[in-house]
Amino acid sequence: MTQRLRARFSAVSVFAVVGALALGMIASGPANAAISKTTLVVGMSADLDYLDPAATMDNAQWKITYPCYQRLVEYNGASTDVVPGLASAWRISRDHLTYTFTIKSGQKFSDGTAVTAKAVQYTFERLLKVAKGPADNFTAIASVRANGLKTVVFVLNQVSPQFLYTLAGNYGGIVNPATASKAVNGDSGQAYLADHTAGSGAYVLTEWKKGQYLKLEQNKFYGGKKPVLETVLFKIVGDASSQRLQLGKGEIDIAEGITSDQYAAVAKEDGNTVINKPSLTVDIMYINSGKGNAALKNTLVRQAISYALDYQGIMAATQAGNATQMNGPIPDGMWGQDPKGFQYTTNVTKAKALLAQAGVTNLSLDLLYSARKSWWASEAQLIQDNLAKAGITVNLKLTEYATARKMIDAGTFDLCLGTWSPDYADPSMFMNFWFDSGNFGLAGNRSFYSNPAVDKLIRSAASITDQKKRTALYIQAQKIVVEEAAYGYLYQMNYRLALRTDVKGFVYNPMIEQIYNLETMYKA
Amino acid sequence: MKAIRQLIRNPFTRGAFFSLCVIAFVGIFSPLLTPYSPTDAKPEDRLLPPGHLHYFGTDELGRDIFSRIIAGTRVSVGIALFAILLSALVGTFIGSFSGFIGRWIDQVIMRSTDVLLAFPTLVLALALSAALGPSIVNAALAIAIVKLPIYTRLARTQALSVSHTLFVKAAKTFGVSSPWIVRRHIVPNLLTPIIVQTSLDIGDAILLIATLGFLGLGAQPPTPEWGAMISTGWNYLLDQWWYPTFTGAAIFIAVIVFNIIGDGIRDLLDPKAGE
Amino acid sequence: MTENILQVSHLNKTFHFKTKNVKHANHAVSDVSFEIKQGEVFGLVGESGSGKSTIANLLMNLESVDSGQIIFNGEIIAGTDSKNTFPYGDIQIVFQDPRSSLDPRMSIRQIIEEPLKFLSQEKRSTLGSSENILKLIRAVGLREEHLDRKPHQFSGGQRQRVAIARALVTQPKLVVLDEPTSALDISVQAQVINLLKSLQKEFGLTYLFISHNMGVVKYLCDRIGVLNLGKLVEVATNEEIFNRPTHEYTKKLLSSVPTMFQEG
Amino acid sequence: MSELVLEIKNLSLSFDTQGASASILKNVELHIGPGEIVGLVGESGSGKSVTALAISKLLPTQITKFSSGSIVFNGIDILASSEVEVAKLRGKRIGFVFQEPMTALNPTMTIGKQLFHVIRRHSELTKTEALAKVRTALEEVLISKPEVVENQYPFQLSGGMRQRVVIAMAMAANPTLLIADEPTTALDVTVQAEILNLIAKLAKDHGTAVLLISHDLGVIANSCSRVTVLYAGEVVESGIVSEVLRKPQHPYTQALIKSLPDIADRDNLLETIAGEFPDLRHRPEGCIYAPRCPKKFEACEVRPMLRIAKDLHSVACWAAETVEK
Amino acid sequence: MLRLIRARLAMLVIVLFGVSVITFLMAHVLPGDPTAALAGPHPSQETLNSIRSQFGLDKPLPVQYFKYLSNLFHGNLGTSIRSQQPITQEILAFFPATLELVTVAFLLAIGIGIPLGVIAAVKKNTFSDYVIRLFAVGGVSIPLFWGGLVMILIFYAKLGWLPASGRLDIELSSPKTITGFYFIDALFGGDKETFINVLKHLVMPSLALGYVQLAFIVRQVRSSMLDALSQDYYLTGRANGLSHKFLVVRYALRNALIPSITIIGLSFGSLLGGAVVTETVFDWPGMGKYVTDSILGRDFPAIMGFTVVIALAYVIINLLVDLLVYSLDPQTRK
Repeated sequence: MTQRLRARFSAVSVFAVVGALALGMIASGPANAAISKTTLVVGMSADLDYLDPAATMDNAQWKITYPCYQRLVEYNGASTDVVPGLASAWRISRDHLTYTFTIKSGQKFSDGTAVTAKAVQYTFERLLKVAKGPADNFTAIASVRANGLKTVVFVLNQVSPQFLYTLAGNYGGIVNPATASKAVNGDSGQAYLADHTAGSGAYVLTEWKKGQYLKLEQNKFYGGKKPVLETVLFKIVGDASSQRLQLGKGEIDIAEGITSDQYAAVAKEDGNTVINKPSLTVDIMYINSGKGNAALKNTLVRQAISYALDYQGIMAATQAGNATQMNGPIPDGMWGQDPKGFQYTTNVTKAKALLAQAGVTNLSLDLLYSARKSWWASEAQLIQDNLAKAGITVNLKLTEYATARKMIDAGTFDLCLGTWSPDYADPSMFMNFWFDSGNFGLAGNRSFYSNPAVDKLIRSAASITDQKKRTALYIQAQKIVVEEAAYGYLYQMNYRLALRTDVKGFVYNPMIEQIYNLETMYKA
Repeated sequence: MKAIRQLIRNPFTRGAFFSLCVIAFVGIFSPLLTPYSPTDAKPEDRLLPPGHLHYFGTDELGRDIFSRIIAGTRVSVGIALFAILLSALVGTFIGSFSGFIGRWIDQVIMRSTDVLLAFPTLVLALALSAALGPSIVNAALAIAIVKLPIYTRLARTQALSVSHTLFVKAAKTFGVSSPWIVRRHIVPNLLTPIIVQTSLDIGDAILLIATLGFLGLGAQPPTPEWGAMISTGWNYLLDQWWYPTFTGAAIFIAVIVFNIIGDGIRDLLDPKAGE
Repeated sequence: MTENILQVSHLNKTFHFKTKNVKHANHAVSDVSFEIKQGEVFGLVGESGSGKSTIANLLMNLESVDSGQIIFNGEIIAGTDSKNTFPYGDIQIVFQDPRSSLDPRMSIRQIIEEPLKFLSQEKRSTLGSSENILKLIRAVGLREEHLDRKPHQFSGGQRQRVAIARALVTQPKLVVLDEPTSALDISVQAQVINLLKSLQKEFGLTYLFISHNMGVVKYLCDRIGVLNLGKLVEVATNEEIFNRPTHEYTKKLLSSVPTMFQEG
Repeated sequence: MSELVLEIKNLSLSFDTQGASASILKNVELHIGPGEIVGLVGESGSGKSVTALAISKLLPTQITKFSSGSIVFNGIDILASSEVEVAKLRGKRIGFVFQEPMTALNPTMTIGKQLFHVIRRHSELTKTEALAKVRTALEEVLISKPEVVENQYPFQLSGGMRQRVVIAMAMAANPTLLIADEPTTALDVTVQAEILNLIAKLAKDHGTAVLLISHDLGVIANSCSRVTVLYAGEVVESGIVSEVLRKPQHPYTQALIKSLPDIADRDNLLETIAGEFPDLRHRPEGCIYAPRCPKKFEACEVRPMLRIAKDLHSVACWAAETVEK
Repeated sequence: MLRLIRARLAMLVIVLFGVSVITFLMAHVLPGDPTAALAGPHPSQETLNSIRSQFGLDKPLPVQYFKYLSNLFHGNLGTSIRSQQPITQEILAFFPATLELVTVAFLLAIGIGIPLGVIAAVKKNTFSDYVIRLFAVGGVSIPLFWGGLVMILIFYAKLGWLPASGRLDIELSSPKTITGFYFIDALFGGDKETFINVLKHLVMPSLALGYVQLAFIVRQVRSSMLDALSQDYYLTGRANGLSHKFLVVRYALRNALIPSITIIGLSFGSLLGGAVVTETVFDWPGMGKYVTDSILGRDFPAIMGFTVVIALAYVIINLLVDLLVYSLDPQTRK
């Protein structure tokens, strides 16, 4: 009796030891299998939300949908120009209000049905009905009509120089009209398209293990050239260090989550390489001259702030130097930029003098930022430090993204950090969004900056199509907004991506950052 | 005093007790002990390895990590203490009234603690500090609320047993009021288990604060809070090992010291665990 | 000769509880009647579960009466027609276990003064005067310097002295002694019994003495009531109970007590 | 005279805790013959229970220090025996009954199982036989419905019933010696009488020697043939019950008996013992009772030996009338 | 027993109601709303309003709450704002992962913690006691996010023994869902490679999480054991000659487990949602990460759904604990 008991007791205590041993034995085998040459694994930092091209406005999700859908027009390699995509050709009416596209033949959706003009009409009508973020880009559309199987006609209600470019954006992806049957509760199939793709692109989303990975496989009916990569896995690896370790072991081919300071070290490691290219993304500070601290209405104060910032220090600390200081709102590489535009330099004495001139003392400002960008914490602390030297107290307000966005929209902040990248290659993306007094809040003018002269200049620039005339108008406007220090023009970032050296064919296009040209990529 | 003497007698708690004294010393005199300003950025000195100028190296903004850890002692440990003491104080009063008065008040309070306990600690703390807005005081409040049901229940159980003692029964025969009984008899007599629980919880609170900081909900930068420091620092583990390592070690030491002391106090005061 | 200080008539108390969904009723006290005269020591004896302590609780207003009446000093203080006012201070109690009847966190002075806290201002100042407290602490055989100590610094017998002082501080008309010596050693028990006896003589106190110890009851009580299972089976004078018990239970109880000098 | 079941000679022990040492027993002498019921009486702190536990070596080993003496049980030197050897005696040759029947039984195991384990431990019985033995063991302690009781848990039984079960366990292996440590203190008088009768009956039926520990002189007087009186860890008096209780020789025994209210005259106060119980951490050199003794004289500064007194019992007092040896 | 279940069901109603009200209020006093984060980089006011009304966020709070309750009554937890998916479906995707992780961690902690607690109690104040307690206290003292990473560095990066993230290598297809527990499903599936791979993925996260629980369990068991060992029945058993080991296991441990189970059991409930950090460090696709993202993204329906499910789990665990105590402690059966 007691012996049996003793046996039972020792069984309990031995359980752990045996278990640990067993696990240890399992553990001693090799940890990971090699990835095949036709499979690409991308490590991303977070899971995605939803993929409906009519709803999503986030480049992170676009990297899934972009290769799964085709657009009427496409960006041409690394350039910001557009070339025929699904549309083999298009015609623009003289008044720039009617666009007629001819659909390329032989293109098929992933279910094998042909891409028709009707599908284009369905896509855009649906997008406008869903009325989410993407619809904001197509407010110019008055109507879209399929004319037979191959022709589709867009009628605009105003001249929109960027219209063609917006069609190349992710939201221009043509959706299979068959998805209409998936609609529930009048959601136009949003729930279905949130975790499915239904396009004519080279790939199809075949599996989405929430929190683990998304799997793309080739669209069997794809009308273009058959891609090399059979399978593309987007694997969620939340921690930057883990991503780096997994990249080093070849467990992932691309690591999106490498932090700024790690790139240099990653590039030096065997088998890894880092792409480092100028981008059109800028990092700026909103200076709330409309609804913020009253002192910020004074141009001298805003100038003082701009002189107080240590641009080189900020770029060194946040981008490890992989950035260029801005000389105005429009970044280098985008037409309309003023190459001779004024650039603020760090000059604390001048900053102090300007403040004295403005008669402002003991200025205390709140600096809003979120954890959305990993470098903002450093940036905010440096700005706090910089402005302190000029005699301005800065209180840091780290706020969650959702809250920060709401506060930006309402204008309840003094200073705020933000990034901006163009949706299409047109300077209006910067000038009209940032400075039009009709665009306060999230819509674009986040400094709540208002200057009737600037309004007039940028509005007329946006209503004409002559690039030369527009450039002239924008340069004129830029001189004013730089002079008046409407924003803190910090820097234009470099796009950096860590990948295995055997990943070939990746083309970086600044207009579709974070998106991979999977159709033409391969592993050597 | 006697308690301290007994604490040091045990080899298990002796080391912890002296470490605690060091932590207290560092916490109280931190402004005098930091060789550099813990908050002034110096981008040109960023990410320097440990050396004779910077014992623990520098961080991504060129701040001295040693100074930040020293200054962080006051923040992390102080706030944890504040949160737990607040929770213990409020919980003791709610719990003792609940236990002594009983009836529907007790029911309501106990069901409320049921509800609070049904939330996972960290998630509740997370949601609360998100709701209150990110600041170290709000994080402390969130932790205090999260820990509240524990103290309420503990105090209630104790109050129930104290209220069945003869001395409370005697007091009732004198016609004294309920608040008097709670204040003069019940609360003083349930201090011992509350103190034990408090000492065990402080370590946990330090970790919670650090975890909230790690998730971006604790102290606002540039406050040198350990959790926030690790949150930034752990991305540097592979190339700048010193950054997260020293900070992590600081948390570990502080928490283990409080835990061992808590265990020791519990052994001393809790007759069940002791002799 | 003397009037009744306490009159208990047809007292009933039933406790209800539920196990396995079956309701049980424990008739802790059923139809108990007795009276205590001014200056007398009345004993209540019985074994566990006999209802002794429940009667003490009812008298002290710690439990409510189901039916029946308690008339104290001419006032109905509990039960039918009671005015729901309790004469705090006029009835005091000493409990069995001096280890738990004194709050370990209070000083002896605080303990002794506590019963005065909620009495009228006038009573508080006269009874709570330091001479009074000193007189009392000496009367129970303790010294002035003991006042500032805590209960744990005292032996069991000394603690019971403190409990007695606390009971007497309000100059009560009736003192309920609920097994005051059961937890004490024989030699200490003798001291406490002596103290109770001399205090009674000195202050002309009236005691309700509850005990299961027949020897102590025999020594201290003038009249004795025997309780069995909530019923008062016999009430008689000391002499009658011990020499001519009438009820069977009383006889059984007496015969069960091991006495020192019986043969066998 | 047949060989003694238990003989304790000159036993002294102390409890050493963190720097402090308290002398708990000093030169204790005790012996029990076969079938004899011996009482051990004293107030709390007198060392009654410690003596009992020492016999079975159940005192906490880390703090207990034996400084002199021997305990011989049936010819076995307990103090010199190993834990394993003593463990073999426990329950088999030495039965134990404790004061609190409320807590002395495992609350989460049925009565039958607990008895079963004890029976199996001390016998070579098969499972079925052992189960049958559980029945008879319960019948032995006069439990009327053993088949019901064996499936019950301790909390379902009254105090008296539980104490019967504890006795059944102690007697299960038919031990030579039964140690009953205040077996009836927690019980009502009527139940106490039943339990004491039961112990006496079992001892008689099985010829078991009993050490009955109590603070109640009445219990001792009724149940024992001989008695040993302990005061502060020392034997002050011992002998035939009737002699010791009727003609106590030691001032402490005398005072103890006189302080009982049972026999006192209602018109006078009880006799009491002056002073307080001694601090065992500083045991005085001389007579342990001297500080409280009314008969104290110079000789008391020397510790008195246990000597044979006038009425043929031993007493440790210089003032007692003793018979020269 | 039925009464116990009935009482727990009543508790479930109270807890669920309380939890839903608190969560709802808390979720809605959170500053910010999900639309601003979802509407794209530069939405117009019209778009923001349109999205807000699509999610019903423009209605008064009580209306929103009662709508929620009525949906809940029909077993519908609503639709996530962030992912547009039914919350029930999302929770079904994330919950088993957490449950698997927590259960394995918990079993490890219990399997190691109870024997250690018993040994520490039996050998109180000896060297073994100190070592065990020090080892255990280390678990609650190491910041998980730090310790986890160090583990990854050693066992993944340096030694290459164990995978660093996820539940399964992504090249392997996940086992057919039967229980949602991968290691059970893989066992049923009969694929040895998958099974071993699943176990490998479990090792680090469950050890890390289990170690945290260990101190708690050791402390609790040690204390209850000391209590049990000081009880009279232990002494009675010794006096009756029962062996020390027998008494420790059959007498003391059983009695010590009764108070321990209640306390340890409740901690399991808390772990369910509290594995946030472990899940973050080891990229474990579970509820902890899900709810953190939901809170930070102001995904009200998801937060509500999560808390309701956890509250449900809490009550169920409570019930299981009660039943366990019921089976161990005869006194609860009277």
